[in-house]
Amino acid sequence: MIDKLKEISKDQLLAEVKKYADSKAKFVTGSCNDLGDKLEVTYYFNASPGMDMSALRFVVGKGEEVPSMTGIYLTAVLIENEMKELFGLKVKDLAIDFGGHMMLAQDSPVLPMLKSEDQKAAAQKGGK
Amino acid sequence: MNAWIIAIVTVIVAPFIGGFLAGIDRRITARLQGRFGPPILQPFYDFFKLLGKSKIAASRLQLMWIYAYLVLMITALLFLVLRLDILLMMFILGFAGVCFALGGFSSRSPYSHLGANRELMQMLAYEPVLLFLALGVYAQNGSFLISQIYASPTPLISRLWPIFIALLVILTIKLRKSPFDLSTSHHAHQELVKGIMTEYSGPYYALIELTEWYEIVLVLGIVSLFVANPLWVGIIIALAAYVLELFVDNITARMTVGWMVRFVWSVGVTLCILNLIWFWVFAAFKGVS
Amino acid sequence: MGIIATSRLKSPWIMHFDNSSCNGCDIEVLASLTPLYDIERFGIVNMGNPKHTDVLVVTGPVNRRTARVLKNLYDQIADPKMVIAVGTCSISGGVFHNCYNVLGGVDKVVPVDVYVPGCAARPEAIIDGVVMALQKLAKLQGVAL
Amino acid sequence: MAPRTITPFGPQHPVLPEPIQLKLTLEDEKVVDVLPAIGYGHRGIEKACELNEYPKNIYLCERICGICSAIHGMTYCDVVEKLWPLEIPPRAKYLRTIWAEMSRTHSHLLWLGLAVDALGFESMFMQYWRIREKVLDILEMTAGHRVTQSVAVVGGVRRDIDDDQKKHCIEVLKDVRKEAEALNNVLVNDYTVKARTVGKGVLSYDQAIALGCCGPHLRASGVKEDCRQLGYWAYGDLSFEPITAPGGDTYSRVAVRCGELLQAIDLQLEAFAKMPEGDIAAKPKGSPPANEAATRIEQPRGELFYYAKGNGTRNLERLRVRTPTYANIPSLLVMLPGCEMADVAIIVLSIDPCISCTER
Amino acid sequence: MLPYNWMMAVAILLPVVAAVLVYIIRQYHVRGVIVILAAIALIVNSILFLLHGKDTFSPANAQMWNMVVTVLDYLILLFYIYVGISLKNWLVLIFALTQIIPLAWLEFGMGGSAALANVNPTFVVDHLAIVMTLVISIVGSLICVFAIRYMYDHEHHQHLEKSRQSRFLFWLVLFLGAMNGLVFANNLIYLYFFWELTTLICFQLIAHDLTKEAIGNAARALWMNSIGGTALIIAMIILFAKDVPMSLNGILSGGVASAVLLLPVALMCFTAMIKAAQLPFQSWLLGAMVAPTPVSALLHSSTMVKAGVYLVLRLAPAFAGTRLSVMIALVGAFTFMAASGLAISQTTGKRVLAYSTIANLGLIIACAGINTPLAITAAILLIIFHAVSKGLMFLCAGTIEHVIWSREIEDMEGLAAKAPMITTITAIGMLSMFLPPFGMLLGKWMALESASVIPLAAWLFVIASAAGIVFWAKWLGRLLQVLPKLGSKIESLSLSYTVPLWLLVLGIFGVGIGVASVYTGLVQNAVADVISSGQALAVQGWGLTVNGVSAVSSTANFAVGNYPVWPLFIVFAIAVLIPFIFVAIKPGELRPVYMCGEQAGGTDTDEWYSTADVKTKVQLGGYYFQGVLGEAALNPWTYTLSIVLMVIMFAVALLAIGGAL
Repeated sequence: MIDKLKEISKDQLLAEVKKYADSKAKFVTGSCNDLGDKLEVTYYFNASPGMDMSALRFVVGKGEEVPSMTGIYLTAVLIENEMKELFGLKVKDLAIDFGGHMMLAQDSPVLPMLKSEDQKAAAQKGGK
Repeated sequence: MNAWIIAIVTVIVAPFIGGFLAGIDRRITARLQGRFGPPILQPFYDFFKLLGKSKIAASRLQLMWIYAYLVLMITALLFLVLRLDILLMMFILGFAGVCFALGGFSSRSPYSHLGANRELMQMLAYEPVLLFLALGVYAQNGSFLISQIYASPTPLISRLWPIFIALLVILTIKLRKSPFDLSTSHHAHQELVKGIMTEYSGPYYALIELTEWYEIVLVLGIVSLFVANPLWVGIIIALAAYVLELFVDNITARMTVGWMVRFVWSVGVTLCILNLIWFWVFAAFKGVS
Repeated sequence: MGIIATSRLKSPWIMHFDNSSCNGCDIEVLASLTPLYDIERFGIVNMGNPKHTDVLVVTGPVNRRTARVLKNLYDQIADPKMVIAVGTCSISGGVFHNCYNVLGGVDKVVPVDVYVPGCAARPEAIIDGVVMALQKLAKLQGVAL
Repeated sequence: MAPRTITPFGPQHPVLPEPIQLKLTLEDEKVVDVLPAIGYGHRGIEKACELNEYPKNIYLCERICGICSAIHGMTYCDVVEKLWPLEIPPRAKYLRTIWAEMSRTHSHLLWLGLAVDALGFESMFMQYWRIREKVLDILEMTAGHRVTQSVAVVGGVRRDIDDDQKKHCIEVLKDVRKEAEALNNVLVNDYTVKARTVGKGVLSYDQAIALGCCGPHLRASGVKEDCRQLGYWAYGDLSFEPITAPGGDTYSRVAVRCGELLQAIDLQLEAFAKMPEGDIAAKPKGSPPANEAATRIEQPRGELFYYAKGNGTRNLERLRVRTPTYANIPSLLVMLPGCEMADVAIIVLSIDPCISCTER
Repeated sequence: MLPYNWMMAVAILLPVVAAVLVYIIRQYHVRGVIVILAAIALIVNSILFLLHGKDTFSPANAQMWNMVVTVLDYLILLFYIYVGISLKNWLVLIFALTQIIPLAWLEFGMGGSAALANVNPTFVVDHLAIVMTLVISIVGSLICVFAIRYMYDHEHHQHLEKSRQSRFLFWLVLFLGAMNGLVFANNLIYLYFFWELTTLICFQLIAHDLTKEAIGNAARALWMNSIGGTALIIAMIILFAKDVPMSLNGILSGGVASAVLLLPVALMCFTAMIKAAQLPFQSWLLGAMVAPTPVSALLHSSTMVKAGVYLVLRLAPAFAGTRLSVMIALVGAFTFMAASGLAISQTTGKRVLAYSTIANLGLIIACAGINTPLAITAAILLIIFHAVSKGLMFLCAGTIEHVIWSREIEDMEGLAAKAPMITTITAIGMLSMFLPPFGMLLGKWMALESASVIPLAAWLFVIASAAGIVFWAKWLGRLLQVLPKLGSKIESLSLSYTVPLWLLVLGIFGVGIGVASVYTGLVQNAVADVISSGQALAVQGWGLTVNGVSAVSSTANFAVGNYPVWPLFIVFAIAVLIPFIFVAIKPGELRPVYMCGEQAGGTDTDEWYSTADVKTKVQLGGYYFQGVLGEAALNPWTYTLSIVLMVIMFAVALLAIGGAL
């Protein structure tokens, strides 16, 4: 269970993030999960100063474009680039775009964090 | 004929003295840092090892400047031991520095380029003090010839002690010691890697080491001029100054180029000018009375 | 040549390059400079610049980006040169052997003379590695260490 | 416009122990623009963690970073324990706290050494690392290894500290504290160090929050924020108050870490005194359930964030690690422009970068 | 040997004839031949002057020549008024009127024309004048030869429809005649005429390209030098009022005793300082940089500005031992320091050269102010060395400009690969400007050794000298910065470029190595013409020795300093020339430079992998410190201080008069 998790749609994202920015919250990080045909993106924020963390979550299809929050929180540039190159999340209007080669070199595997068939099968088996 | 013998002996013996001093430097530094340190002869091992490395260069022109650096440094040292004109010696030392900087400029390496620029800033800082020293020598002896310093019964330090202090400040720059190890440093943990020496490797780097040994002897020789009569006192003072520099090296962080120029110009140059003003006023009074 | 060969054994300057290691071995390489181990006793100095290096000390597994850097640095070192792979990862990839961005050990990219195992390799082992490299060099040159 | 220099700084650079590159644009000596390039330390550990069974991941996570390796291991265990959830025994909490603070002690000594070395203050670097060896010795004595301690297991810790060891540890820690205090006094009062750090790389209170900084870096900008305030493990029982400094400059960051170094030793001494007897580990039952959890632990460099998702198998569905350096790197974009080339090294080091952490 | 009046005619009138010819004949080759022939004639003629030695000359029909000079004077001034009105530049107009009205008043109101007509001799050719005419004829002529091809390329690059090369060469060649006249003139009205003629030609040459900037800068040069002209006329009025003979000889024979003379002398020195672009009047010379490079070369090396230092040197006996002398030394020394400091922040090659010229002229004027035999020797040697080196430097700058079509120092990066020959020549020129064993350094060394008379000047020298090293070495480094693969193909340049260049290089080495002969054969006599007391420099063995009186021992012939000329050249050969020939060209094993392990490719690339594996070109900018040393930052200070110094200079002259009365 993630505490104080708010599920939103990707269109609400910027408005919600703006609220955090207005309340001077700190951006903690984001994470991405491969749900098969969809990607689940979660952003974590912290009400600074203090240790009160809350989260925003949205789920998008693998081909869908997602707005970038780097216009509001520049610091999200690393995580958004990372999700873009490791998961194939289509983030548009990035403040600094590393063009898919922030972490990965030219000859690295493409979208390496997506689940392989083996992994999917193993997870299915465990679920049962 | 005598001058030839002195010159040849100097060219042969000076690097041994310089290398030996460098070895002592490393040992004392290590002890100051709570370490045991390398053998005293370590600089010589380094030197010969470098001679045996393959000859790699980043640019053909850079080699020429490093030879020039060595030759001019030896020339400056010969001016000292042959007791010639001290002002001209400072100019030749300046030429040597320019050659070193040009060596740094002559490859398209950002680090050696930045180091060379810093070397020029260092020259901007120390060159006035060296020239003021020459003017001070003239103010006291009425001559720019080093032979007159040896002939004079009054040691320079008795009336030129402010310039002596300024010289100690720039000694730190010349010996490339902290806080002024800016254009390059003896241990490559600075922001410019090895600075101006970054692109020199193998035998060419050995040439720089050799030049530095000559330079150590030269700058300590300049320090020893302050008590040239008897010379052994001057040599002791020079060695003491060397050890002092080692201590300063170990109790300070590296400063920035801008700070160095401001410091040397405000403290060093002011001391020199005050010293010369004192001579001037003194001469004026003597003229009146 | 004799004095040069002897001097080579007494003055190995090292450069450390961290491929994509976990920092464990890197810090141990640095630690070997410090008072307790004092690597400079053997004339070993950390130069940090390939142009002044005799012994390249490599830590960590080679990943797809550092492979290029490692090759470049190795090419800039003047002969004779030795390479020491410090730590399990730099020998074989270690725990990272099956990570997608890891190529494997250092010897996939540059020839390695001495392997120093350990996770992380201890400073004593690193110093020992350098000495072994020197022994190898001495053998090649046919002089006694 | 004055002519400019554009130069790489890294990946191999003597002041950077780890591979990261900064593309610097200089005007004279002044930095006018900077663009960090990362990816030299990316291995793909998050993916590897999905492929391994969950107990094995401890060893992998410990090798995310070799400096705070013990804390990575413990944080991983902590987040996996939260999936069940699984409560660990009180003594294990204290032991984890002690090892975490011991790691912090050696890490801060290491950083102080590297920082003064970047300032060209070699003799002080040697002194900090000399006393660091003493801390490494007690780490080795208690955990079995100087660097990768491997003390955590899911459910508690792997080994205990007995009374003899405890006595020795306390002795050494007191000794280290005395020496560190003396060195810190020299460091924060030294003219040259002050000249090089005061007012360099300033990050204001608001900027620090807006850029999502964390750890000593954040606290040096005056933000009182420390994960240990959450009271995880034994921190709730210990008298802990975050150390902050108002300046937001490099000097403040040095001062905060000097303070935290002593504080870490104090916390260990306090924890040794309060440590209860009892078991050191609880046994986890079965596989981590299909649940998700996030945890935040204060690492020497700042807030370490772990997110784990289980799927009922012995493999984790997803493990996400966000290390403090990952959060602190963007602040370089603010701190570096306008500084001098000479200050680049110390400003970069002032966030205490751990690239292998960042890129996993 | 030619009769003396023919020699005078060749020196002054031949350039006029040649100028008219090149103006009429519009064929490139014929015009070139005329320029070359005139150049040869002038050079030979100047050597004849040297052989002939000291003499005086008055033209046969003095009446007619006086009339011609007077008419031309007023024509020039009327032209200034025309320029002022047509450009709507009121400064030009005002300072033209301040010349023409007092001049008319002096000649016709006060009746000065009779006194001026009675001056005998009209021309005095002493050794100082011979030195000057040698410099003007040799260096100046080489620059004219260079200009033949330069202007062709210049216009080719500009895509001009109608060639204006004839007009350019007309003024350029005419300049040499005006300068020769100026240095020979003894009669003050002749001096004034040639003085104004150089100002006029300078205006025409700066404005040559007819851009807005060129015309504006030309106008500035005009009004600034008109201030000088005004001061000269006022000086003449005062002299006339005091019944001093209206000639340089008259002023000098008055001697130091008559303190009344100090004010006109100060005014004439002021005139000279404006012409020598001393602070705060440096901006006209900096503005002159917009002109085609041969103009700069001519203005900076052998003509125009040298007229200024010549006049100060010429007047040196008139102010010897006074406080005015001290002030002149300080104005010069201050200019030397400030201009050297400002040069550090300059990004354009020609502006660096301009500041360096201003600085060196300051040094020469300071030497004249120091006014000891050694200092005067230094000044005259510096005039020679500076003319050769700076002439070469500007020709190099022009050639480089035509190779890369840019004047920016940063663009000269890697020139050694593109154009090895011109780079080598430029490097020699630069080395000769500030390093031993070359003449400029010898001059600086002598200046410092003599400066102890005025300690403040010596301190300014020291600081300037340090700044000089920085800006020269910085630029030189930029030129030599190359990729490992050095271009082996030597560029082909027109003979019109290369012949003057190589001759000047030869000149640098020639006067450098043979400085002892130059001194004994030429400079020694010139010094004796200026200052008769004592001989400070002696040729001894392979070097030069400075003699003086010791404070320590009372030996009569006591050495103050020693400059081993030939040993230094041998060292230079060992250090730079021999390695350049053998080592630097010998192929070594080349490896790419250190770029933190990210260099992209082999030795022939200067790219590196940056963020996201993108290839990025390394860019290497120099240090300029425009925030600290830039014109915007320093000028308020330098202007204030230099104006204060000038005011004090006049104040001491007036006080001296007060004391005398």
